[in-house]
Amino acid sequence: MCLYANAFIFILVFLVLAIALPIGALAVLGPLLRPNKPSKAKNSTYESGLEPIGDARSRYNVRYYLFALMFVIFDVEIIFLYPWAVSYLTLGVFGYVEMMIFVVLLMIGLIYAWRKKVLEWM
Amino acid sequence: MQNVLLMIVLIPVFAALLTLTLNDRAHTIARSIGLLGSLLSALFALAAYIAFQRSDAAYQFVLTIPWATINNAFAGTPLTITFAFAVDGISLPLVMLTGIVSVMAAVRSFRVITRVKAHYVWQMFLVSGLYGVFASADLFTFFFFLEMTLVASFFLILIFGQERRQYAAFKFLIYRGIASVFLLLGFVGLAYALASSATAVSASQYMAYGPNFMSLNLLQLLDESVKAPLALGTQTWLFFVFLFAVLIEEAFVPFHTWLIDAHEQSDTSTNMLIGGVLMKVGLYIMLRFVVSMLPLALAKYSEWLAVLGVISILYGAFAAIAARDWRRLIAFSGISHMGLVLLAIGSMHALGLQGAVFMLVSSGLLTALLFYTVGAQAERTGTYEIGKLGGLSKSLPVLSGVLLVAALGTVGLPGLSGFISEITLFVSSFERFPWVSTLATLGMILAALYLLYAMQRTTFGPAQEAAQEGQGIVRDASVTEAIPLIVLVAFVIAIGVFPNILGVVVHPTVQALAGRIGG
Amino acid sequence: MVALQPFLALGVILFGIGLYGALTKRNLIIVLISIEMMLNASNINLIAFSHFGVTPNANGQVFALFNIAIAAAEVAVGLAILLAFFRLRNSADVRDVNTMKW
Amino acid sequence: MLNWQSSPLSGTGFLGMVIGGVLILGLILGIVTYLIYFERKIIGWMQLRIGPNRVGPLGLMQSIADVLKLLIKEDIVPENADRSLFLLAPIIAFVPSFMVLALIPFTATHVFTSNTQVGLLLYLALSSITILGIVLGGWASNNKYSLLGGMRSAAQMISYEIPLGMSVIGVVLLTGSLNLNTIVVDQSRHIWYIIPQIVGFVIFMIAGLAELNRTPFDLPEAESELVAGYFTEYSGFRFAFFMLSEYVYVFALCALATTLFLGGWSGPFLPSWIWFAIKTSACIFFVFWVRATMPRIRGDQLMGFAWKVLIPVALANLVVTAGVVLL
Amino acid sequence: MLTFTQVWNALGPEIVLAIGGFVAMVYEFMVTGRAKQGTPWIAVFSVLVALPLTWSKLHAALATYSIAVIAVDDFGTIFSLFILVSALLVLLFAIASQARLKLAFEYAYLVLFATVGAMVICSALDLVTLYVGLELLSITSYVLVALHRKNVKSSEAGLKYLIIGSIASAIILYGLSFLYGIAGSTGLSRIATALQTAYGSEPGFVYLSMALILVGIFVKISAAPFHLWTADVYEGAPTPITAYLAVVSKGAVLGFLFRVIVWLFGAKLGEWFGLVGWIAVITMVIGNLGALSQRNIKRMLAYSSIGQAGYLLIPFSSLSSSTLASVMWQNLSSTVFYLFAYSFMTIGAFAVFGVVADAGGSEDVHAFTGLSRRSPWLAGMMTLFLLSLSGLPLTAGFFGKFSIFLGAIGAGQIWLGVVLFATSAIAFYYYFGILRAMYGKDPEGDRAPVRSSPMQHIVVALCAIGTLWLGIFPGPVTDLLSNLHWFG
Repeated sequence: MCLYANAFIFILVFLVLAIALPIGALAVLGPLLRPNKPSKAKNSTYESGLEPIGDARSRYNVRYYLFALMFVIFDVEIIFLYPWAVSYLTLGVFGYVEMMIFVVLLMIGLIYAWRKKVLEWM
Repeated sequence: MQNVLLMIVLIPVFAALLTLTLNDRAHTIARSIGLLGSLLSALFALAAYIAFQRSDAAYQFVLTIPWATINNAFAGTPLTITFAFAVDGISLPLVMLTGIVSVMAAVRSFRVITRVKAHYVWQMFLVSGLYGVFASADLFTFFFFLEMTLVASFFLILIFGQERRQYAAFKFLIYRGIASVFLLLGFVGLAYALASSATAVSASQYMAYGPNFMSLNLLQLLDESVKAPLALGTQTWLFFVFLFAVLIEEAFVPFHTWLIDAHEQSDTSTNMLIGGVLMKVGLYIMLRFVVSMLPLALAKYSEWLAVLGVISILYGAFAAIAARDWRRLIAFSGISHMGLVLLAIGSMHALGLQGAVFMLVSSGLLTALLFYTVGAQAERTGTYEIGKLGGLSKSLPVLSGVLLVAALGTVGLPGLSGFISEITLFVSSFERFPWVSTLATLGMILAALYLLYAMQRTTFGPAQEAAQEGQGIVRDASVTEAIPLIVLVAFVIAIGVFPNILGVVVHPTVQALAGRIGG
Repeated sequence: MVALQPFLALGVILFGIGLYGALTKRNLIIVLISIEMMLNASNINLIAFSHFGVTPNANGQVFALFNIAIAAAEVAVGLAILLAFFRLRNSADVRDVNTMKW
Repeated sequence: MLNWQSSPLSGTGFLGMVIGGVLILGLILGIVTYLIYFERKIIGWMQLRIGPNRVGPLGLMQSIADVLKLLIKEDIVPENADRSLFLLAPIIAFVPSFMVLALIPFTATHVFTSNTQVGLLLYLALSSITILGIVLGGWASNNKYSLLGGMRSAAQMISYEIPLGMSVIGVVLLTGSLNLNTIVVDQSRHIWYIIPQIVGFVIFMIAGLAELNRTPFDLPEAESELVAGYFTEYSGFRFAFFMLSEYVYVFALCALATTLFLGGWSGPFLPSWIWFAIKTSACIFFVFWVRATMPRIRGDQLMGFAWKVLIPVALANLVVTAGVVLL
Repeated sequence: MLTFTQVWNALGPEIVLAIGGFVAMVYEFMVTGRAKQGTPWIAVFSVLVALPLTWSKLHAALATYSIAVIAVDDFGTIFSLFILVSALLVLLFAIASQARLKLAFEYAYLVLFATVGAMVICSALDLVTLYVGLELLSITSYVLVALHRKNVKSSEAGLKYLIIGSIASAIILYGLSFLYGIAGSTGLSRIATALQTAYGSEPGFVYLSMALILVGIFVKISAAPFHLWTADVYEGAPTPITAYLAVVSKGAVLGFLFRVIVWLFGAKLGEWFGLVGWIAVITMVIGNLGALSQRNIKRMLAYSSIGQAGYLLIPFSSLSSSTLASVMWQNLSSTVFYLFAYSFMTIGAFAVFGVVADAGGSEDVHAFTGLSRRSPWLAGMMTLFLLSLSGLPLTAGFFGKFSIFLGAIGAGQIWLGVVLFATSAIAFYYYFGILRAMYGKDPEGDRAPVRSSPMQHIVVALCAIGTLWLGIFPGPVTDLLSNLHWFG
């Protein structure tokens, strides 16, 4: 194992701790401390005190999906900016121009969505 | 004279294109253009006949138009494809036949009253294709025109046929399509085999021909096949490929059903062209490619040809006896006669080959004549059924007389074209296959039986209902109708009486050809 | 190559699961996810090869990055088409993709 | 001996890691507890109230009491909920929030820091996992408010993640590294990046607030509209974990802002961790201040702001920064 | 470090197309109303600019222009020319159909982007470039297929194409990842070198990757038994897009096949290409038999295009029996020739079909009933395309098939040639079925000429000219093809 891996093992330690804490609190400590008296009313879905109407898992506005789609594209494209930014100083003018092309394309994509009224919420 | 063949082939195409531009209702103009086109082509064919060097066995009027080159076609050898035209003693008579029958068919087509324009367009294409097939001197050209006949006949049957025309047209298309595939395979195989064997023989030949060596040009191939004959193995498989194609093309048993359906469903002029000319193409292929370039295989399997021929002869004859419809009868009779030609080719003798060519021409004329007469009768009586016809000699003396001539000619009455064909043919086949030929003669006797019986039923005997009904007025052939009949009959008689008008042309070529197969 | 094999095995397993899911699952979203798994199996391969391969180099990682971008585009398009389909047929079930004969 | 930074991993090094992790965990629990207290106090003061003052001196024990109360409350799972997802969601939300702390360089010696080359990228990657927990929680509850809250927060968080990601690229450009520690060192040599990257900083803070679902971007849990948003159905300690992750993120985001723009632990005279604490506290104060001051904005304004303002501005910032760096 | 000049030299036409695509895109969303109709013309214009640029790259020196990831060789250039010509025809076709189909104008630049992808595939020298090009083509095609958002068939077709296509892409990618593993490089030439030794040392990986890539490619060019998606996708897609899929996608993936398989797995050609021969046979047979039972012309043409894919695989499988370079060049030129012929006749057939189907409101063969009486010109053109598709002489289809046939015979694969023409004979049946409808029957009901626009006639005429030109004067094209230095 090299030094390189150490940093990630440290993060793994955090992962284990982060899982251990909720498990400890919820699964081990919790049952000892908490009462557990379920009842019909208590377990019913909260709907401002009324009887729940219908199933909650209905269709929701298509806008959510559109934003999700936009996110998928833009988020991944941004990832490409990171390696570029890191090695920017060695790339020089070529890198600048290439990335400008990239950014312009991103902007075109954004304006496209804008003009096509994807960004209008509600 | 060099362009004469090109003219012959192109004139009908121009006529067709001209017709295409016409108004749908310009029936008379369409008819005139059709007739003129056919006539002009036929006249050029006549000119070719006159200008033909009688004593020369070689190809004449050679015209080569380079078309395309496929570099690296076979392992680095370029392949040249040309449009090449030429005729020799075998193909010239068939070109003449096409000319005669096409003009008569054009006249006959005057009777078509619906979709006249389309009829003439397709008919002209068919005629051009037929000319092209016989006049071509290049395998590609040949194949091209063969496909042209295929498409044109398909449409003629499809549009102008009887009730079951769609079925018949598609059957025609598929059968002949498959035949074309094998033909193409045979062609390419032939070109390839001749090229590769030649390189094996000597490099100098290869050098002499240069880049044009690998060619589909018939003249070069013939030349090559003489200089460097193919090995028997190669010849054998090529032979069978060709044979299979020919069996389908020529509707030999057991591939005959498409022809029967096609004839039964087509209209008269189409029948004349298909039965009279198109059905000769298969045997022409046999003469043209198999006899000349695959002699070893032919010698080895000539018995097969004889047997296949006799099967077709007898099957055709018996089926014709059973036929109740004139068109079926003529179709089966045609198959029977074509079997005779196969037998003659199998005899591997100059006389037999000459008989074969004669038979092709004679049978073409007679079949066209029969279809014409029968069609004309049916037009008046409304039926082709032999059983429903009768006593026509009184109401239709001219037609009945011509029918009689046609039947007698087919049977082989001396003085008519059938006789001279059959006699030459049988002479040589008896020499080689006595037993088989005896069976074949039985077929001819049967032919006399069914043809004369059917003719007698139709022409003489009591007048039947159908004949009486006949839309009330039964008129004999009008002048325009009679002209083709007279012309055809004249040719039948001319060949019967003066066989030399054909013989001088055919003889040298056939001699040369027979020289190759050791006849 | 000792360290390579586990990664390749992981790749094979992922690919297999993905292919199985893509071909058998009925929910179209799950099908899309399965396809993503197949793509990611390739990415695992590429990255494993780029680190443990015959000549370790960054090419594989670059390739994987490109794949990620492509996969994102594919999934975006896929979801968009699925959405259009869902709005017309009110279903995201493979069995409802049946207007035309299969 | 417990130092694992500069030598290959050994048993004791690993022990050091674990000790470090546990220390941070304890620390962060304490910090969060008092963050809540801090917030309530600050807002109270700003709104001329007193804030918590009953439990313990100055109400200092108030948050601890709240935590204990949550710990002994019944853990209710609604009947129609997707049980396993419902139970899992808070954990999914919490785990990344804690993991990102491993990346923050608290001190100059960064014993408690994973000094990795891709720290910034990892931070962004890990923090976006939390969205999953929130959406799953909202969906699994099978409650209309929860679902709507979950969807809203997902839409909001993914929208603002893009400007967030873009705003820090300016910093990366200036440093040429994704290593958070290098970024801090670079700042200590030159200048705090808040000066050249003031636009980036503003975008970062705005997008960060939105990522945290905090006022003025707290639509997903808008009490007046959606009861409690995605954790309407949660109770007891599961609810506590959602709260916990939210406050851990407040801390983590402020720590990141400090690291990226305010020079991190660097500073004269005082020990580095004190500088870090001061700067982070200032940031956190700013966050609470905003909450006390701003009204909640409308949903369409919220999304439009991210896509139509922040992203173009962030891109422009990027272009300008790159151009300047090139010169 | 690359210079801009190098990039321009290697990718000039692609860059032009991409810029054209983005200009069209910006134009499309910036203007409103009737002005939107200018969008496809921008696309047409950029293709027209790219065509001479590509043409000028023919016979270019490989070393001068190529960059690490893109080869400027005649193989790529000629395929690019094919792709550009087809894309141009499809664009014109789409413009002509616009009024009736109500296609979203997005198609204009999507077609351009797909075209860029297709061109990149054919000249890629690096796995990354190759895969990016492939996916650019595929993903835009998914969108194009589903362009009719309100139409269930279109959406379904898009979905189907997306799923099948993505699975195929994923399989190809998985295969490519092993290639990278074997060679430690993504450059095709490096991989080719590495593979020569890898056959001995790592046969498992080599064969695995080859099998995966082949399967993926077969799916993409809809070779049987991977063809099941084709008819549905083609039916559902808007007609111009169907033509695009049938021609450009197929052609580009064929380029992929040649470039990758022949380059990389050349050493094992003999062992494997017999299999491809079988695939070709199955494809020809299934495609043509499948077409027999179709009443919907679009589906029929889809099956026919499966059959055509089989024909196009023949030259590829003929490579097995000979290692002679000349055989390979011959097979390549016959493929390219056939592709050009295929492009003209297929797009032409789809164009006439589009006119007739739109006017009649039906995609059934009945829509063609009595066409020769209603619109003789359209009927004549359709006849020409169908005759060409069935491979009758003096049309492009014959010469294309004939040269493929020659290639097969020349390589000693006579049986492939026989199957080629035997299945063509089967094909007669369904092609002539349309002819029967057009000529053999009187129109049902409406006897007025089919409504059509001048633009539609121009597209049809262009395709007809191409078909006839290649059929009657194949000489110049075959000369051009035979003088190419395929791989530099």
